[in-house]
Amino acid sequence: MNGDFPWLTVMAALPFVGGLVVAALPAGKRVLAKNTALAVTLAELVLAIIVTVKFSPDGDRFQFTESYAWIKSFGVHWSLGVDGIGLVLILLTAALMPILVLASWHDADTPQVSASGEAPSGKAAPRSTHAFFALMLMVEAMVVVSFAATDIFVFYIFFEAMLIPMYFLIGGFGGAQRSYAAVKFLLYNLLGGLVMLAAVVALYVVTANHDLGGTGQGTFDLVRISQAVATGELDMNPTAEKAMFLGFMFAFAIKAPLWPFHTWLPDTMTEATPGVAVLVTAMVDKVGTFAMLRFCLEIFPDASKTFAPVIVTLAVIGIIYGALLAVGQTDIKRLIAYTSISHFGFIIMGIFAMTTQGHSGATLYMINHGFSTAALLLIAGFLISRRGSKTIADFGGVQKVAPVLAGTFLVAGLATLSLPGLAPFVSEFLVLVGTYSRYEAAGLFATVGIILAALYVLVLYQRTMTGPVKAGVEKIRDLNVRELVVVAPLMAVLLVLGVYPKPILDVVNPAVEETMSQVERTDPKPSNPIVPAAQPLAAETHGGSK
Amino acid sequence: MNPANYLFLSALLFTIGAAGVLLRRNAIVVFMCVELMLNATNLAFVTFARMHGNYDGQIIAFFTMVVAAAEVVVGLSIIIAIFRSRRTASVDDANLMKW
Amino acid sequence: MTQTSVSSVYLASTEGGAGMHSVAASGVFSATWLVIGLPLLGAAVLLLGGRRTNRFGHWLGTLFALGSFAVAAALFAAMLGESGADRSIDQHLWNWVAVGDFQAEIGLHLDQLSMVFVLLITGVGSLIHIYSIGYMEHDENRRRFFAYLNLFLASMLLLVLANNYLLLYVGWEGVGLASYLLIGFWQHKPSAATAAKKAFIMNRVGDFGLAVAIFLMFTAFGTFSFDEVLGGSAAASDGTMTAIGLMLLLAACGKSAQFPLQAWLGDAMEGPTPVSALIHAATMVTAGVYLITRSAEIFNASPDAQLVVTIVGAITVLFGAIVGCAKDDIKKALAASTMSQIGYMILAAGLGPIGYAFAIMHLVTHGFFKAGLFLGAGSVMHGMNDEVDMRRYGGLRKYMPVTFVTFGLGYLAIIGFPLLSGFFSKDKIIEAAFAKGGTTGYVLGSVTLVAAALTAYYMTRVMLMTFFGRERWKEAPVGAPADWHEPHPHESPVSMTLPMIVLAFGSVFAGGLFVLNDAFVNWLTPVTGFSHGELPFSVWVVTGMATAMVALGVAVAYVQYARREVPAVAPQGSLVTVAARKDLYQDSINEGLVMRPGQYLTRLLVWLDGRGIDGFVGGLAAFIGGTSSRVRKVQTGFVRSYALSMFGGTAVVVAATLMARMA
Amino acid sequence: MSMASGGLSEGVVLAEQVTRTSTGEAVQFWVLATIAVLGALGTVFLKKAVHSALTLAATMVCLAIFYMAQGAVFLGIVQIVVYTGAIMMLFLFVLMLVGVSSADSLKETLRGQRVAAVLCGLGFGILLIAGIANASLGDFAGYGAGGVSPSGAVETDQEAVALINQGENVKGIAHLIFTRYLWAFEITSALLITAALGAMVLAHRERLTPRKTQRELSEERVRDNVNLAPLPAPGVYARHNAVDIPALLPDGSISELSVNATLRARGQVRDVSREPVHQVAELEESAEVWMEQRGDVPTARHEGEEAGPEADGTGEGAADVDPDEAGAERTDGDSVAAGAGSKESRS
Repeated sequence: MNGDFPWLTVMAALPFVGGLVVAALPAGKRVLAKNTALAVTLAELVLAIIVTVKFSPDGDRFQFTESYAWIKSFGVHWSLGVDGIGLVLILLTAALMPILVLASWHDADTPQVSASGEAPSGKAAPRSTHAFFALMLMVEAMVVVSFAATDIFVFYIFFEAMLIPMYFLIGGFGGAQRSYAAVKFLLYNLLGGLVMLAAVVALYVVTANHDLGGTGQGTFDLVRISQAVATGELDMNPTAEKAMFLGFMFAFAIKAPLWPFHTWLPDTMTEATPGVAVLVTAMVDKVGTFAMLRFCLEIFPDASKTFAPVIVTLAVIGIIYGALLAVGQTDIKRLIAYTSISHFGFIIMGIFAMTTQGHSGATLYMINHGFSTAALLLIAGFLISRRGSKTIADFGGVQKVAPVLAGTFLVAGLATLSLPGLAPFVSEFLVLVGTYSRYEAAGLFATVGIILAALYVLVLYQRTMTGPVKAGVEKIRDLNVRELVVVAPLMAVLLVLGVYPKPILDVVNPAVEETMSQVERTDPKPSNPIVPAAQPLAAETHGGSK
Repeated sequence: MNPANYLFLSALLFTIGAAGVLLRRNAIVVFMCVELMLNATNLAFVTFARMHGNYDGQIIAFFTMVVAAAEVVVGLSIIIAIFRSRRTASVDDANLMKW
Repeated sequence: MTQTSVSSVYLASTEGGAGMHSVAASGVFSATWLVIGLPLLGAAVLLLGGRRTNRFGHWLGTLFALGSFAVAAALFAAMLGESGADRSIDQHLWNWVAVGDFQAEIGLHLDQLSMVFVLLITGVGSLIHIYSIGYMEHDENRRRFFAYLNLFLASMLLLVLANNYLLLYVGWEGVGLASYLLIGFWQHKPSAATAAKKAFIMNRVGDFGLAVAIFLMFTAFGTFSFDEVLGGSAAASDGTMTAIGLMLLLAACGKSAQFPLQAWLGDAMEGPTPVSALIHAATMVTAGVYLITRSAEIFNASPDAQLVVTIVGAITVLFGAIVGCAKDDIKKALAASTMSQIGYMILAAGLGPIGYAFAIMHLVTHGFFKAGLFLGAGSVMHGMNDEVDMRRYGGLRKYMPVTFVTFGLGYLAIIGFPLLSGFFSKDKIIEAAFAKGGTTGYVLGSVTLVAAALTAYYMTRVMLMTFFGRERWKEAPVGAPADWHEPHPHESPVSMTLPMIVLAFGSVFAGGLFVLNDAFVNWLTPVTGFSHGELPFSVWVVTGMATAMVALGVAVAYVQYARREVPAVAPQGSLVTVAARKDLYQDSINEGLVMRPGQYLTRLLVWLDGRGIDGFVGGLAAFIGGTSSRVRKVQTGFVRSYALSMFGGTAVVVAATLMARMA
Repeated sequence: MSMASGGLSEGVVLAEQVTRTSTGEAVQFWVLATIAVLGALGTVFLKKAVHSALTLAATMVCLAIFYMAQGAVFLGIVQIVVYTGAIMMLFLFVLMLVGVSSADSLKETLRGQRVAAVLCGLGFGILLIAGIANASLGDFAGYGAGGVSPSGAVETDQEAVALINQGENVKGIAHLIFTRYLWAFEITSALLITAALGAMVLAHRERLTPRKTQRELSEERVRDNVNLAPLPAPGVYARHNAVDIPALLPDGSISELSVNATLRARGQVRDVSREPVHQVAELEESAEVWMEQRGDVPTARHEGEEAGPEADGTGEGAADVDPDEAGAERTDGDSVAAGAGSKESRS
């Protein structure tokens, strides 16, 4: 159906090779480096669109599959393949990267703030721009592989390897405390990754004990393992299953981040450049939530069900906690970071509610949160770079001097608070409905989050954009053409997906059904179903019948 | 006499060599003690070879000697280099690489 | 006892009525989406067009509003041509969200109830657009203002035209957004920005209710489209229906500024006056009444929820009226009046089928006269240098005759002057309240009567203080700024007076037209159902009592404000007056119960996050760092020490091996 | 050596499986083991590094004999040639470079090191010996003709087994090295080359300044204006030309400059300032004796040259004055010698 062309490997290789090329360009050719990076990301976007078009939602679960033996002695394969969930996340990544490259256009050209907070002086290192964009491309490549890997070992490698370019991106570019943030990011995530490694090894041993790989070997093949789990061929010891689940979950909970493993995120996002911060929240962190859905639920359905109430509780705490802390922040980027913690709570809650709505909503939420946070952070970044301060109190009345900036910021903010008509609403509502139908109390508490979301967004907007024009704000310029090009597609996507999320949902839903059947969960049935049993398809057709 | 006595001798020599490494400060003497330890193990290897009635142990001992020769050459060069710059051959004086 | 009989009457009478058997849109009705589309397009063009559209933006916006009204009128005409179930039309636009059982469509539902709202919204909305052309003439952001007005109309229209609760929710929040943008239109004023934020957030509390109601519907019925939920409501358990009803009520409270979520309404007066008119007459606050009326079947199935609705309505009626009596700010007095009037409607809606139609009728008449009153107030402010303090008005009738007359007619309508709009609609609500029967009926009836008297009192007060008496604006106020100059009251331009005149006609005649042959009630009955309650006494007794109460209120006000001199500075006042001036301490209560604890909680959490969670992480790092900086002292640099430890280790390994072998 | 050859022959003879060796080997073992242990102890405890090296060499020779006794003839030879012959000599060379005379102080400077080392050593040794004693060593297969299949035969090539059975030690080892262990053997060549290069790199001293040309040196000397002329050559009156004998200055004192600085630093300057005076006197005495024997009249020369009487006077007076003169010279010379440390070197 898809021919034998290794689309996914090409998609993984393109940014990687592009990154190498950018890094190898002659020093001083900053503009060339940027243009190359932009071209690579655009080419990647084209590839992603081609793959999306060629993907058939009604076809096999995993498509564009390819598998090459890699490490024979313990059955590692370079296996890639996407289902609907992975596909839309890859599309998100590919769509955001050109925007990020454009948004970060000048971020690496100027020398970075020194650790003591002194204003930078002199010129930036001759290859800093090259390094910045090359690292961004490397991260893209790794994120794509993570979303496409159907081999647990391959996933693990890229899940962890992502930390390396991220470390340099955070530590090399950004605020005065960036190296603290980078070390914190690295250690935190490394800890999670190592715990996961133990679980990965244990899983291999378990599969070897059940002879899943043949000839006494184990396997890392996700499809094989999940089949074996579903058919009962792989009946794990419940204790072992729980332990392995926790091992995987720990890594993902840190990456996602789930309360109380979140404290690295505010530091990282505050110190990193806006582009890198978006990279962290919109893509890298999504690998964590994606992996919960893909690995935790598929491989350990029973343990997932056992721990679901605990994780949902933590997620709800995260929702409220993140929102309350966002209200209390004095730093714009830190505030946005805490909103992300709140939003990740929603995503994780949706995943572990284990309802169709929860899963589809969570997947959609990953996409929408990617776009909305990107918009919010990038515009905030434009604002901060103009004023030279990220303290909320330094702003005020920006709306007066830069109406377009303020307007787009408001739209991004409204998307963040899930205003209906904008994309995040659909996903948030799905998650809430999905959660409520299984865990009523959790659904109710999480819904309080929408009130708090209004509070933190509007408080931020009020303090920065409205009121009399503050000293230092009056010289802020409105968005320039490059920045408009950055913001416009984000706004468009937020609007379109808000009223017409069908294309995404059509792709995601079949994959979600698969996951649901894997965890052997069905949606709770309504207590008083309106649709009689004789008309099971009424839901499909009732719109059109009128 | 039981041929195992060779092994006891080997153990004894090894221990003496090790004690020498710990006790002496002159780098050259320390080195000699290391050689003594190597020799002790060689003796054990040879004895084991005899025990099993094949030559593999002897081969290992032979390689040990080759490695020891290489090691001595490099090690003594290092001692000389250190001596040249610091005018001492005491291992205690080269103690800068610490916390 | 009475309640059950009433609901059984309802059930009998609405058989086939409220079941929402509707037909697909065709012919004229296929243009239903245009009603929403036009103002939405207007908003989009004006917002995206930027400065290029500055020159003609206000005309464009008005044009789109009028176009929407024209389509609505055509729809109305077409609907008059239909009969029975054919008047209920569904238009499916596209499938929105489809996940498992969760099927949401973008679909419109036009029936008699929505039609009333569509006409009110587009009609009054268009008038306010026209009015704003003149009112906002000197504002540099007039184009943006019109964009927001269009957005407001579009959202409100979506709210009343949606065919499911989720889409209604979209309109619901859209209205919240538009009100946020408009209340905070003068963003440079911190008070405006704060008021806008307050409105949005209190609305969000209501939205929480609506969201939870939708969750409940979904878990109970697996759907949230009107026809399925309302059709199936009788089958569900009482508890579920009560819960849904209460959540819907919470939503209505937020949007309609009912107790206890009423606090935002007064502050919302920070917005330009046309916005106030729009919020109070045509959009926004009426949404709550619409929601309850639309969900009639749900409330009918849950008497408990209905009771709570009436209680909330009754409290708000009195609350608004009391506050209205003490306000010196003309807009805030009118705002309090709105709150009280909406209370009437909510109360009526809570009465069940006896009251739904009257609630809507009062809503429409109120739409006319309250819009007229606000526009009049705007006209007064326009002529008075944006002065809002009524104590700095007086004797303006000579200077602004048109405003005086239109405002006066609106005044007469709202107090329920016989044969004017308000007389009919309010009287019906009072009747219905008594008709509820039992103690409840008496209590509710009494409340509405008292409120009628209070309404007469505070409106007379407004009228007298503004248009009669001494011309207090000629004296400089105490502590006036140095550049204070005497205002020169003048009549407003035609673009402003024209809408006021039109609305005055509505205020005068609408009520009479509606009660003619019970036209309005008959029109709505297929949707809301209708039952005649049984009054404990004659209809004329109620009318008489109501008129008497109105007369009493007017008389007291006349004695206080026409016979006596109105002081230019508010006197100390009694304890009640002070409390009413402070909105019965609503803000203090909110601050004390919600805001301050919330702030403390937030601060505590910020502290906890830094010191607690991150402190733990940092502490762990510091512990490891400290330990290793101690342990590293083991690295003495003496190679013999290292050799010793290696040797010791070897000895231990040998010992362990031996032990293992021995064991 | 005789014992070694005896042991060797016996080792080879040991064809059958044994748990006990021949008496000859036992005697040889006990004797040589004692020497080996003493040598090892000497290596550790002797104060001078040279002595340590020598005792270690003795131990190694003993081990070589043990190897041969156990049938490892090739290894025994290699042990002597490579270890004792090459490596130990390398040690000695390095000792010479570093300084033979410097004896270590055996005083321990690290606190607790000595006690801990001894404890560890004792513990380790006891454990090890206990372990060996405890191990089930089984029978010794031994080598040699007789067709007894060695226990490791499965792992060894047929040919090697045959060689072992024939007692062909060198051939057997050669066979293994060039078949089974060929790769490892090749690697060792790389190792040795690397080690040689490494040693060169480590021992090499990089010149920090450019080498001075002769011209520069001479210019420098002129500029410094010290010792402008060539340094005085050593030796006295053409009677001594050894480098350690300083030249004498006109006043009879020695010239430091005439002796190599290294010798001066070591105090190895031989002061002969006293000798020439003494010897001149002797010479003159013998000359007089000789002339008296010839019967020549010195006066003829006296008459011919004005210096004659003076010479006579000197000659005559020399015997008188000699003791005084010599005494004065001696004290003078002593003081100089003491200064240069020549006294020690002479003793």
